[in-house]
Amino acid sequence: MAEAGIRLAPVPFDPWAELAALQSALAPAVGASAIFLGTARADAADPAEPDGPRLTALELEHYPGMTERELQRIATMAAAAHDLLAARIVHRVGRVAPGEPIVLVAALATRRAAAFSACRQMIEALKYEAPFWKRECFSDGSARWVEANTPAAADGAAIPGADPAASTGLPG
Amino acid sequence: MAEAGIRLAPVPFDPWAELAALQSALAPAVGASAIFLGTARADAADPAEPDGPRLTALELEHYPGMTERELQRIATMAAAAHDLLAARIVHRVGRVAPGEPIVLVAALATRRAAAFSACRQMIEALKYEAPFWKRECFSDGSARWVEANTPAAADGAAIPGADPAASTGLPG
Amino acid sequence: MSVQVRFFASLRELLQCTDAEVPAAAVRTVGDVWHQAVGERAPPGKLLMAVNQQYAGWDDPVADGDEVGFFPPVTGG
Amino acid sequence: MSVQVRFFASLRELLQCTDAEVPAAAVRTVGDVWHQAVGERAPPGKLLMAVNQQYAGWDDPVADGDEVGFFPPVTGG
Repeated sequence: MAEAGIRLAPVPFDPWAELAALQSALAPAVGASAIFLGTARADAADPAEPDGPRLTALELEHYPGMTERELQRIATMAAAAHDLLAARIVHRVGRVAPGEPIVLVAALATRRAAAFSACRQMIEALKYEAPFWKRECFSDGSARWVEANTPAAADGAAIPGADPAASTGLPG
Repeated sequence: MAEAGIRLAPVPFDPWAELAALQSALAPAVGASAIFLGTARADAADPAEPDGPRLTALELEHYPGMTERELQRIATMAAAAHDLLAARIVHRVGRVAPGEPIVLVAALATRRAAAFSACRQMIEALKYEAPFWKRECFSDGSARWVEANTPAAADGAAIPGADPAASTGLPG
Repeated sequence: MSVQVRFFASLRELLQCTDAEVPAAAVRTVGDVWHQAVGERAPPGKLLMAVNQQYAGWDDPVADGDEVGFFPPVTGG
Repeated sequence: MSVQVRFFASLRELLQCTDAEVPAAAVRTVGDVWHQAVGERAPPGKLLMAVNQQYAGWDDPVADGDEVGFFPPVTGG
């Protein structure tokens, strides 16, 4: 039975230490590990004004209880669907500085196809289903909520049914 | 211009130290890092006999000069095609023990679709184009050459034109 | 005998609503909970909702003791 | 005035050939190099080849000073 572990990190975490521990615990059964690391970029507030205000921090809000439950569901489903040796998701909450990790997704398997597919499936599901919200804080003191994650299709991967809004039956 | 770095490692290497250095050098421009790590498994020589002889080592032969050239070509093409901030390939040569890393492929980009596509493209190209050959050594003293890598299609990803044999014009 | 209501992120700021409690007897569906908590204000175009921390829909039933969450599209990862 | 020939991995063991040198005047193509170095033995079904460390085909031209490599399908990664 695959280990499907998730964790919310209220302070900066070291993804490489996390991965080294996971990998060494499962070697030499593991043949292929696919890993995604999302990190905070110091983007300009307005891409058209590269010398304008820049991002100084992200504030990551979540839904305590539901967020952990969704992450666990995503990791468990990916581990089962792709016969993983281990699935791991770590996600920051709170205030994140540029350059710091936001999310780590790892899929450890015997073969590469399973590892890649599971890793991609987990990050796409997380982007559209896990209740996190990013607020961007800029160097001029302004702040704004990120309105939506980049659509999966425009981002190169169509994830059918990944948008829970499509099935809520909301009028209009 | 993206950094496209490759390296042959004659002794065990630490993929996490490698990645930590690469990531911190490029933060906070990087938003998405997709990573593949291939490691040696302690497989049974014969899957039908799980208690029979097991793999004790892999011997990795390469074509000095051509191997580096092919890896560099693969990393450079992926970095250009996906507008990466950095591409990195590290591959072991020589005798590899079960649990040890064989290959590390990393693609650092601003967004996840580019990182994933580039990472997958690099490992698939490497599997079918980079001149490495694996010899498996077993606990009963026997040894055999691995005959071919798992076909990309059977492994979940069709990589058109990835098989150089298809274009050699070899008779028969 | 009540239903807990929670709002998150930009929606909480938009509504200037803190978390609320509505009488269970007054609501049958998630939609009812919205209107009890928020008033006649129509929900924003893209609204997600959960009952007991699982995604739900506007017409899903709600019972005494349930927790209903309303929030904008998620933007983690 | 010669062409260097290199064999790798299982092919080297199969042929019991070490690296070789063939006279440039005797070869025009990669196929000629094979037969000069190996004799009449037909190449195995899946054979890869390179001229000056770049993938090449059986009928590609070969010139004095070139290096020609023959090897089985690659199995790295």
